[in-house]
Amino acid sequence: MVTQHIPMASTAASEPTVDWDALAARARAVRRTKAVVLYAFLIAVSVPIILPYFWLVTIAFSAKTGVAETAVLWRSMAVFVPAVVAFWLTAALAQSRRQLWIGIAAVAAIAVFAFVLSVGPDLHLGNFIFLWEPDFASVVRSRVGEIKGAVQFPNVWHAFGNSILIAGAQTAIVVTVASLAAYYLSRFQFPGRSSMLRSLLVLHAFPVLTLIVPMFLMLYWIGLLDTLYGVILVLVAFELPFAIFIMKGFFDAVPWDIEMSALTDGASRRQAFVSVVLPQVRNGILAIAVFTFIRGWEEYIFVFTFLIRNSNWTMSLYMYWVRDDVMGVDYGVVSAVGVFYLVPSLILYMAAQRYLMQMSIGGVKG
Amino acid sequence: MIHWKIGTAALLCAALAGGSAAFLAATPLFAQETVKLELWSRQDPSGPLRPGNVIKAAERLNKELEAEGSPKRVEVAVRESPAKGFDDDALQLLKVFGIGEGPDIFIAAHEWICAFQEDGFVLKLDDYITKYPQHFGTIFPTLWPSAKCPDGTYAIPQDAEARMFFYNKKLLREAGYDAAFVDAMPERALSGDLTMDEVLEIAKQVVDKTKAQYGVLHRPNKGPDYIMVFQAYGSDFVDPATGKLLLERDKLTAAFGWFERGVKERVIPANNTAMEFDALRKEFYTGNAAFWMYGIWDLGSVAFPTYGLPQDEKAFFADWGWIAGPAPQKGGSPVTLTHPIVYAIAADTKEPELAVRLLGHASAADLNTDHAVTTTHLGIKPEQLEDPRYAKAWPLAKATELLKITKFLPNNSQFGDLNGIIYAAIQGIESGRLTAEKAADFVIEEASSTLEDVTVK
Amino acid sequence: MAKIEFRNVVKRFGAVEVIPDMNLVIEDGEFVALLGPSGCGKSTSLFMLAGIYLPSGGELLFDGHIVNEVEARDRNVGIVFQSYALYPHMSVRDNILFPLRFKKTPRDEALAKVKAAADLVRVAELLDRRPSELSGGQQQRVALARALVKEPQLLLLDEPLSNLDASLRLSMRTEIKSLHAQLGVTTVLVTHDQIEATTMADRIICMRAGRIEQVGTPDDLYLRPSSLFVAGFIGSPPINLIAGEAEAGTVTVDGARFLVEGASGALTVGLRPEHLRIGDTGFAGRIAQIEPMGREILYVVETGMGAVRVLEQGSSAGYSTGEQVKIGFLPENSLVFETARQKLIAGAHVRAPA
Amino acid sequence: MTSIADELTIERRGHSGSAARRRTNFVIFLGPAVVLTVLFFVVPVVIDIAVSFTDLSRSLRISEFTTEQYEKVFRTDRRLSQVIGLTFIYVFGTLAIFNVTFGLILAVTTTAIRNVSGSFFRGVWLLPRMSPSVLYILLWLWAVSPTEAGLVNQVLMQAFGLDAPLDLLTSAPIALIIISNGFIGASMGMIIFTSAIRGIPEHLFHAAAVDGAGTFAKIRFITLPALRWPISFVTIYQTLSLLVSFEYILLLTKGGPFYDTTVYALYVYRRAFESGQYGYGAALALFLIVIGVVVALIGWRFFDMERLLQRPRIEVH
Repeated sequence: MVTQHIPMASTAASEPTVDWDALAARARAVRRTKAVVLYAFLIAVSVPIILPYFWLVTIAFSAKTGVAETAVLWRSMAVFVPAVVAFWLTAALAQSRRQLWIGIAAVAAIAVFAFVLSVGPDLHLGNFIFLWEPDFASVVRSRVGEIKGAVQFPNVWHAFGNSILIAGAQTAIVVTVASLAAYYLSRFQFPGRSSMLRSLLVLHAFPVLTLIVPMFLMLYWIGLLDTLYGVILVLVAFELPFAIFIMKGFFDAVPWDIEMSALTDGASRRQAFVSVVLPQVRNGILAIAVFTFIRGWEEYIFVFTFLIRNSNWTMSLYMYWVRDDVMGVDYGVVSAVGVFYLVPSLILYMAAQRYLMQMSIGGVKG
Repeated sequence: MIHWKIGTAALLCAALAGGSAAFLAATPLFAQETVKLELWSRQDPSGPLRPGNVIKAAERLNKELEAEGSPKRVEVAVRESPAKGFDDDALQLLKVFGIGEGPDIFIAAHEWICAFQEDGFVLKLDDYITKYPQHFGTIFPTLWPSAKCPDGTYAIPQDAEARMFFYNKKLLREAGYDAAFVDAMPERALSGDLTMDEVLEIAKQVVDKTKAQYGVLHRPNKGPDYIMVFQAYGSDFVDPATGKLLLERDKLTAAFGWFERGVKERVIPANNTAMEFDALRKEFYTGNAAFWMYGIWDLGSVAFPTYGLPQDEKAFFADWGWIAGPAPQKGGSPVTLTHPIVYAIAADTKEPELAVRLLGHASAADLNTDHAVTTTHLGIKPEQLEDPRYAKAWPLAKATELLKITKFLPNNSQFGDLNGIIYAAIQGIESGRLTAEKAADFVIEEASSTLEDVTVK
Repeated sequence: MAKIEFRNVVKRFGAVEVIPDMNLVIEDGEFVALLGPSGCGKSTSLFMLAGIYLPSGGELLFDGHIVNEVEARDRNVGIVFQSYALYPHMSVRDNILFPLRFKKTPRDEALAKVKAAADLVRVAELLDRRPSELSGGQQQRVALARALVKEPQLLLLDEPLSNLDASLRLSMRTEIKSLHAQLGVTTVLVTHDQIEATTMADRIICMRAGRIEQVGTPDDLYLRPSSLFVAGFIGSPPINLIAGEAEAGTVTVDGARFLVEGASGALTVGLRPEHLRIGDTGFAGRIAQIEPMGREILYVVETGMGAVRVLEQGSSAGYSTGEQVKIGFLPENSLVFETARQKLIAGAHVRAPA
Repeated sequence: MTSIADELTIERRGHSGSAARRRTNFVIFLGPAVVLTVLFFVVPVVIDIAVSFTDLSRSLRISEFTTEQYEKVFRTDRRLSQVIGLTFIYVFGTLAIFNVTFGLILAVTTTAIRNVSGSFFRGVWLLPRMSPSVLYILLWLWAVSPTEAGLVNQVLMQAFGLDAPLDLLTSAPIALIIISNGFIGASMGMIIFTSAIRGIPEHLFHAAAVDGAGTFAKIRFITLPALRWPISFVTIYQTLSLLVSFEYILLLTKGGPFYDTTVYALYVYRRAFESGQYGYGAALALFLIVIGVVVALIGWRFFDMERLLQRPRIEVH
């Protein structure tokens, strides 16, 4: 059947003998070097990120008024770094689940002990005074403290509630509206579909932050200036293009068969969307929900511009205000507020991290 | 005293007249009417009693109204703005007034008042001030210019302070200056004998001969203090004849030259404007800098509580002190700057009379003293000087000496913008991006292209 | 070409041991098939040969040298994946050329080799196309050409035919076999399809749960399956397995009885459908179902010991559903397994009662 | 014979029914997004255009309609050329170093190691994006504080024996804004590239390994071609983001020292908000919008974004 001349069979015999041991040694070396280089690189680039956060937490729990104690940072790092390395080694060397847990428990116990021993006496919760003492500035700064109620910080919980409200409402609206629009863009043929998608990108080119004055005027005309609703709606509009883009990618990836079978089973496309397609894009919804929430949680410039009264203060304004320097910065309290401000983001982020990694700009492969 | 009685009698008469008029008009006598007055205040820990005193004043005014038999009662609602500084706050408030959502009363930095006046947002007060001498009659006459626009008075000074060069006597002595020289510096500055360049020279000695790292430090953001230097070198920024902004290239260059020399001599750090406010203070109060150009309130709010400087007058002056802004050359005039915050009333408030009376009570000597002694600001009335609390706060009494030579920022509606340009130029000089000449050019160029009616000489 | 040897090879993924202990020798130039159900470790073994997975223990030898840690690219193996794994953004030519890139073959020579390889698998006219423009069969050929162009000492085929339709599968089977005959390269085929294995390979390694159940020629596996598993896996339609208890030379299964030679205790009797004959003798049953299969007919016969499959030659059915019949077989065609160990009892036979 | 006519009417009725459904679907699915976007996104742009032809002052008063603002933009504003140059450096610097390149490096390296460790490092790099901007920049300010207490200086002075503290805010402000934005920008690329790399069939890597490709050849011949589309997307999308956003710069350097870190968008903000020249700010903003839209459309064409639209395989509505 196949009668061509085949070069490979003939040349194969003349191949030089292979030094397999040398190859194996080289492979071993390459593999090791690669692992070392990779980990070294990743550790090196990650330290600059971890360190400031660690510093923040350290200061929040240790600093005395006005003076950041750097020694505490380095001493706790001296415990923290070996502990992390030990955890890593335990995880890598453990042969069984039981060994792993025992190892981790042992390392944790030693680390806690060392931590208490080295920095324990320096730790205190005093910087978190703002949580239970709304007039904390008066307490912290004794001179002003002679007249209570003089400093007008809004209650942190009030700001906290406002931020939760803004971020939460914004997330709910963005997720709903973006899912609807993205589904339609992904799955329906309609005139102007292409230009609609293009305008999403064009919208992203609008410098929202420089349009604050027109937005200010518009919010005033529709009566939403100095209300949380105004800020929420502006933020929603701002986040929508990105959320639609991402959600469209997720919808693109849903197999058509699923939807087709729903249609043949008697569902309308709207019903198919709700009952069959939406559950398929759960990860996408989680991802944009997290990003949108964080966006609302951190918003600073809009709330600063559109919320005129401090009954509408958010955590970002609170944070920015606390670190204001007119009366002297108290690093301890600022850090404590920072930690308090960071915690909700972190919790959300830890819970959703694996979904965030599945974000793709779908549509085409290759 | 007699004065006071006549006032009271007049008030009583007026109240009676008002009361009977109301009665005659057949309005139910005891139906109270609550007048809600909105007060716009920047959320500001450096002066929490500025709005606080207005709230307290409402109680007094209401008692007074009750005594008069007036059915009206005042209620103050504070609108606190989250703006970062007085400039941001003023711009925000202008917008809010622009859309007709303005408050009845507001607190502002004095140099902004004419911006409100130009757009007709603020009430002219001259008549009221004469009408209520019991409230406003004793306010230091020197403070009133800060509340004036070309055609009249539009605000009521709320406080005053003094800006100066603090200095570390210990460091100066370490650098080889004898105690007598060091202690005489305030006197010499006031008499015009100490010059701006001598300050740089002393600072240089300190940097060279002691462990201290810095010579002169100043605030790291836009603000009034460094304008002192420009005033020392003769820039007043406003043409007294026309009230328009005035930029004089030579005088600007001379002032910028001082900064340039300071940086060149490594006395002013090149990164002064990049440092955190608190870091700067820390450098000075922990003995790492010779001079700190700032205001008197820093003692009460930071130096004593945070860095533990001696609160006893004698102990303080043993190692620390301050001088007025020195003269540009020997025999010239020294300067100091005060930057009053003012109360003002919206032009469209429904109850201007009540608003004025409210502010009158808020300006009462005892309330103002509360503000003064808790935040180390200077009072506005001579009565306050007799208050034992005020007397106890020796930095205030001491700083009041400087008021004799004090200057203000010009009350020009565009000065806030100009100040921003000047600050940028200082940053440009210190970070080595501009020379003194270039900085002057920059200020003139920027100001002429973005501001209106700028006279350049 | 190469002789391949697994010596006590172990492969673990985390805590899961996929291959506990593998020992196998593949002779130079041989064509062997790794056969087993999915998840039995056959692809894992193949990937270890390719250098994609590293053995967790034991030794893997090429021509007597340990290659455990040698990188894939140094092993000179060609591999065809189940999905073909053609590089989607490259033309067919570039796909085939790809391995030569790293051999630093001069351009002209490389192109000549690509041409030859393409001719060999008859895709020469497709060289400028993209993989997405090819049919499944064409892709398969391109993948084969890519594997062969580097003149590998070992050719690995991972379920290469499973994505083709039935007729294409048949012709590719022949072609791959003849390619092997032509090139003489040691070839390892991984498949779960026993027909593929028996038709193509010289030897079959039947695997189950990471262990080698039996190694042998297709005949060995068919005629002398060493275990119940192999017996059940090889042969289509599958073997009839009847469990019973042997006592005094007689196996009793539910109602029916067999005479047994050379074994006792709990036994499982294996009877291949094609070895059973419907006739006058043997055990009784009733035809429950008839499945014509072209040249043969499969009868499912309901008997006292359950349903028994019988494969009869001929294209038309000689019996009809519901008919009472007797089923007979030659004793030497019967297989007897020890139920407990599931192993073949060599030399044991059963005989249907007369 | 009548049946044909019947069928026709049925079909027609069916069509009009489906047209109504089509309209309703359009309103239900796209309506909210369109309304919100137009109201809070497009309307402000229209207002901005209107404002740019006025002398809207800081008290939001308009006294005249004028083209003076545009004259200022093109004639008298000497800062502008410097600002545009800086914007160029900032956008392309951040994009080239962090958002694309470093994002790619992170995605490739973290997918090359064990998954647990990989997600740990990815988690670390997501941290800046997850932190509120005010806090993130506060950490930066503390870190680069020019005194010995600044974290960078602590490390450099104690671990590397530096003599005097560095002042990065003054000496390397542009690098600083690029890095601080890049730390955040890299994570977006990292996420998208990671998920794209995971989408590459594993067999391709195996095939390449057997074919003789080393690590870098695998990246070049397998990973990068598969990432062409995500890279295009990240490039164009992040170019636009960087072009129009300035929040971090505002919080970190306020555009200083001097005008050294005032990128175009921040320049607009400084003009409009530090000096209340809203009319001029609007004209400058409009100019930026035009640039952004042009970049967006070029990117659309250049990267063939049209491919994002597959033809729907279900035709009914």
